[in-house]
Amino acid sequence: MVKVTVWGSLRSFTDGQAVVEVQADTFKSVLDALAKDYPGLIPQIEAGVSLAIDGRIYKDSWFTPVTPDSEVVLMPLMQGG
Amino acid sequence: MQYAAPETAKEASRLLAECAGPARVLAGGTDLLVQMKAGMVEPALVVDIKKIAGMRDITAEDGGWRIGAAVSGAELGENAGVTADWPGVVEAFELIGSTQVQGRCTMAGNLCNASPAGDSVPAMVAANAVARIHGPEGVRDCPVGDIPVSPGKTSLGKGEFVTSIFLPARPGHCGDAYLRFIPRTEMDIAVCSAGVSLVLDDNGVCTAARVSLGAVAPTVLLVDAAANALIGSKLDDAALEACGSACAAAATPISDKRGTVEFRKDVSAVLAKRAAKIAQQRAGGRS
Amino acid sequence: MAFDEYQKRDFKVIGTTPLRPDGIDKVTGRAQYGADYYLPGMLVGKMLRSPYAHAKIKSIDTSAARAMQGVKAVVTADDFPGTATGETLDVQDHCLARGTALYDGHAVAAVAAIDAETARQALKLIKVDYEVLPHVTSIEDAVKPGAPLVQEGRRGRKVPKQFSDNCTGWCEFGHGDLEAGFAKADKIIERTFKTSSTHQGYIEPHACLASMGSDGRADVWCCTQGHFHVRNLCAQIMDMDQSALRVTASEIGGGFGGKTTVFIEPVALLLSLKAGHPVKVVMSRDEVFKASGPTVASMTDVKIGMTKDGRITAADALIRYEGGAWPNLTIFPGAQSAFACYDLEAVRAQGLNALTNRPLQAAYRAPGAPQSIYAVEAVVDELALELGLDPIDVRLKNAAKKGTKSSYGPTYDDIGLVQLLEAAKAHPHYSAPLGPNQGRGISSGFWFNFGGETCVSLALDFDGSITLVEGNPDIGGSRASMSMMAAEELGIPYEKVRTIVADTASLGHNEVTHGSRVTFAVGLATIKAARAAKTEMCRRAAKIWGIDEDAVVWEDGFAKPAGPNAGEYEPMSIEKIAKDSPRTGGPIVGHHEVTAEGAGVSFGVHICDLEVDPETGFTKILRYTVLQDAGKAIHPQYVEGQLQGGAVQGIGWALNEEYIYGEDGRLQNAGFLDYRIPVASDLPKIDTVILEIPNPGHPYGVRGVGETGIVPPLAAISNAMSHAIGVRMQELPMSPPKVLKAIKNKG
Amino acid sequence: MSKLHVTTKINGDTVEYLCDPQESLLDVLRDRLRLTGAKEGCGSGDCGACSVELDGRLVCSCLVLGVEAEGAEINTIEGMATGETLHPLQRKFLEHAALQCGVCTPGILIAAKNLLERNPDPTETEVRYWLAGNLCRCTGYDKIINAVMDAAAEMRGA
Repeated sequence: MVKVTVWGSLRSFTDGQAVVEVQADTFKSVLDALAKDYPGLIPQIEAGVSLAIDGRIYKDSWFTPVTPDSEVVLMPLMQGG
Repeated sequence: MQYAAPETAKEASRLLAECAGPARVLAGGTDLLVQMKAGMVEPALVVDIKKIAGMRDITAEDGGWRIGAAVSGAELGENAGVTADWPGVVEAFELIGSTQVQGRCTMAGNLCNASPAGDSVPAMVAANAVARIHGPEGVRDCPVGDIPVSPGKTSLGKGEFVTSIFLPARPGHCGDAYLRFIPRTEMDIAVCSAGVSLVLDDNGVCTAARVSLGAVAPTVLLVDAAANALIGSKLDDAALEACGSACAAAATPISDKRGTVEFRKDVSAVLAKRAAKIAQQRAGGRS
Repeated sequence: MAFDEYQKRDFKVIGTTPLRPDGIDKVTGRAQYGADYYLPGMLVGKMLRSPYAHAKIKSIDTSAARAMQGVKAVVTADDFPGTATGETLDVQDHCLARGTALYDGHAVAAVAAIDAETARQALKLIKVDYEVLPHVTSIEDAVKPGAPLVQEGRRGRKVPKQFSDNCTGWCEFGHGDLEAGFAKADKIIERTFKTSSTHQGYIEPHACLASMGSDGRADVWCCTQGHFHVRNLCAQIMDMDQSALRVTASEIGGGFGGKTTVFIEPVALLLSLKAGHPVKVVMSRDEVFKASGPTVASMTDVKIGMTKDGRITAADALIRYEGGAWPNLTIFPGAQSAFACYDLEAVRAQGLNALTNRPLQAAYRAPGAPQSIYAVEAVVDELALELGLDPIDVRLKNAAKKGTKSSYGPTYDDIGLVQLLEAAKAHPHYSAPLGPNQGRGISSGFWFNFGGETCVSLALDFDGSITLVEGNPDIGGSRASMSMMAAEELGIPYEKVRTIVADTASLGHNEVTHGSRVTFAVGLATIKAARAAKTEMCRRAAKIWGIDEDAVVWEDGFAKPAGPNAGEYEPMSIEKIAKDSPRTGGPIVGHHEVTAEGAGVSFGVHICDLEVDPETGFTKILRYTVLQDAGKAIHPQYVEGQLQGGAVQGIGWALNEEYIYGEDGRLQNAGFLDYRIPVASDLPKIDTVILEIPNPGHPYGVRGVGETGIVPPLAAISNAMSHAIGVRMQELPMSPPKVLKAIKNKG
Repeated sequence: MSKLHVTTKINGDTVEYLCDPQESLLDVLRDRLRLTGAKEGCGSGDCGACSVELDGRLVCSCLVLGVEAEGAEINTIEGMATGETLHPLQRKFLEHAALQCGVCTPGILIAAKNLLERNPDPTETEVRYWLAGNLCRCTGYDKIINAVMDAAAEMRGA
């Protein structure tokens, strides 16, 4: 199981939990599991999210491996200037 | 739009008088072309005066200087005679725009654009300069302060245009100075400004003074009360303070994107005091 | 996907300062920028723009304009295919109003004519029937319930009740127990800060030349930070296949985030299609200020608790951004970066985005970070002052470092903030004496940086020189940096590599030049492409020598036999391999395509000294020092350039730059006279200190440096001002009227 | 309204063109003569990117009418190098990385050249005030000032 931290304003869609556990082993399977277990997150996931895995921010890279002891943080899509 | 470049003042004033639509004089063009590009004015005729004899001359006359209407800021700044006699007028003229604008802009253009914030106008008013005007009825002279009437409007009649500015002779210990406030160090239009011209006697007492303010009224303000506060004094702190408060009282500024009423009143007083001190130093150094 | 681990090495080319390949053209005037393209039969396109901040367009009568001699096409939004949806439809509407004019200067129609004068006259013949509606341009008004509504149906899902329907976005980041944290504090300060909208201020107005045929194929030449993005946006708006549209990026006259989208390209394409001729559209400076993408304005409440000895116990912020008549996402990075410089047990950053009757905000160098970090750094500075502590010591005591859980979620890896703060404290500037009316301020700053889609092709020409083809417009010298990385990797001189920026028909998609990503991501791809070429060159040498491929290594521009049974062979030069390549299998090209990940964050610390004239409120910057972590400075001069340029933009933002709207919602200062960017005589030298804490995610340790430089100046200057005049300034810009008023009110 | 015929000298070459009376010299240089080195950054004399020399004076070509160039001598960036030999200022700008995007560079080079012809040994402050009319948004001006001072020293044979 992988522990995923969601940011403050999404916690209303994860029954108030800051950290949720999902069954996943890649970037994409984390998002698919989140969508299945917490449908309230679907609009945000579809609008685009990044995942910070062990301090590195990944943008939509489906096959990035995720292990049970990875720190996984859901983050908004990155934009720059 | 028609463009004409007559070779005599008579021809120029005839063209201007006979033009049915809006007509503009082109000397430096650094205001006119900006206004044309922004669509603020669409002249039917532009009369370029740079080919008229004398327009680009700086000549000594009656102890003072006659400066042609097409003399640029850069050219005037390089004239040792005028710079020595009227440092305040020259420094005011040289504050207009950038180095590039200085290569083109003229005092007559700055005057006739009639912007309350025109940099050379307060200094010229303090210097009691006189504009020479050519028109259908011939030539006349007029104090520069009487030409701007309101923002963008002058007292010139149809067919009239300024052909030169005369800076009078400078008696004994005299000095002038001009300061303006801008938020940067260059490239801005004065938020407010002050020009001071004064004469000292042999023991440093101010015997004559003119204090003028820019950008604090529809046209340049000549503040007699401020001048009187200096006359008879050695410009001690009390005199300077009185001069400053007279300026703040006389100023009737507006609040706009460049400054507030309160700021312009306060700072025009500060500038008048500082300009007076510079004029005093310059006067002290002259005999 | 293996991570591109950083390996320590001593560099031969990296770290030197060669001349940029685009230099000669730029100093001789030959370089072609957006407005420097001409085509046979070219027409001039111009937009008719709304004089109202908010007005319904009841009707547009273009008949007189169409009938005018020399006019070849007149279009409105109805002429678009109408297939764009979602964010792309917002972009299209921003380019050409659809039913409603939403900001002063919003284009409502466009003409193409044989010359500029005819186009100008034709615009005057277009009659638009406007129904003026109530407008709102300030953040304070836009969020209040009952505020004039900019657009229907845009309220954000999570926006709390107390905010108006103009509010499209709400987010919250942070962790820990705020209440418990504030309870432990000896001193709590809570303040509200405001910043005005500013513009990127690039000197080159937007310009493009579009040529579209009735067969649906088209070409666009334009100044842009991302021509692939321009292509994809225009293709969606014009209902074309992406491959049917080729976009060529001209040299770009500055962008800073403001040229990362489209404002005129779709309209130029539409005009070209209707007129059957190429159409050139060039914005005037007035149009750039009114109708491109200035920054968000902000209003931020910050509350921070601190113990007597300077430890932050809790930090909370409510950050409100307004950024134009369509939703934008700048509030997300804004809220995330607010407390990113700090190691906090209890932190919360709430962010809100509101619509206003202003153009759609585009990014401006670390979008969102300057405004929120300004407010935080100002409160930290005030707390240090109140508690009698040194501002750098307080920041050191709370600085984020390796292992810190960031305020936006992930735990930091190797980061350089502590080293930067220590370097700032040790810098002679920090201890230099100050005179009367003078003040010193410091601030830290942060930006994410990121990777994104990148494609590079590296061809070995037959004489052994290299043509490197990449797809990211180069503003700050990145072509030189790419040539340097290729030369380093191949072991050949810098001069042997020519880097060019190719059009969208020559490479796979490349993410826009933004997010300080180019040196990182395109550099990464360049190194991988060079390695691919090396592998192939070693393979060719092995075949020529008849030995095993794995027994050949690449060193300093030569293939060399290596390993126990490799045998004795003369090292084979790159020139030889190149010359023989037609006969050993064909031309050799290394290429690499990737969505690059692993961009490291970049921190900065700035020190600013200034002097205030107490009688006029005039502020002069006396001394300025920028310290920033570059991971590895590929071309040190260009890194310095980013630091100096960012700092000066920050100085303008703090002192004099702002969008000034009248009561009528119209922009009052749409020009460089009254939108005051710093000029040469305003400034001292900008001293720079580059630290190199390698980014583990890049082979050479590179971190992006392009954006962080603009973040610290806002607070550094505001803090310096507050010490100089003894009054805490809480609004930007600190223009002289506001400064003088603050001094007078101090009593 | 009919166009006006103008004969002038640009970078030493006699040039003739037709232009509208209200057309600026900048538009003539760029759109009629394809000398696109001078850039329009603002069209109001506030940015300096269109700087040229007119009869030896540094001016904004957007604030001069094309017709006013009759009989004048104009120098643009395209005339600053001599064949393949760059002017010292051009060389120093490259060596000091005194440009990033480069759109302000032509105007600044012309302005700096005009300065050094008048004042071969300017102070830093004099350089900064002379160049105040040339806006640059990328560099923060630092390296530009260094390049001008360095070129001045070389040209003085210092």
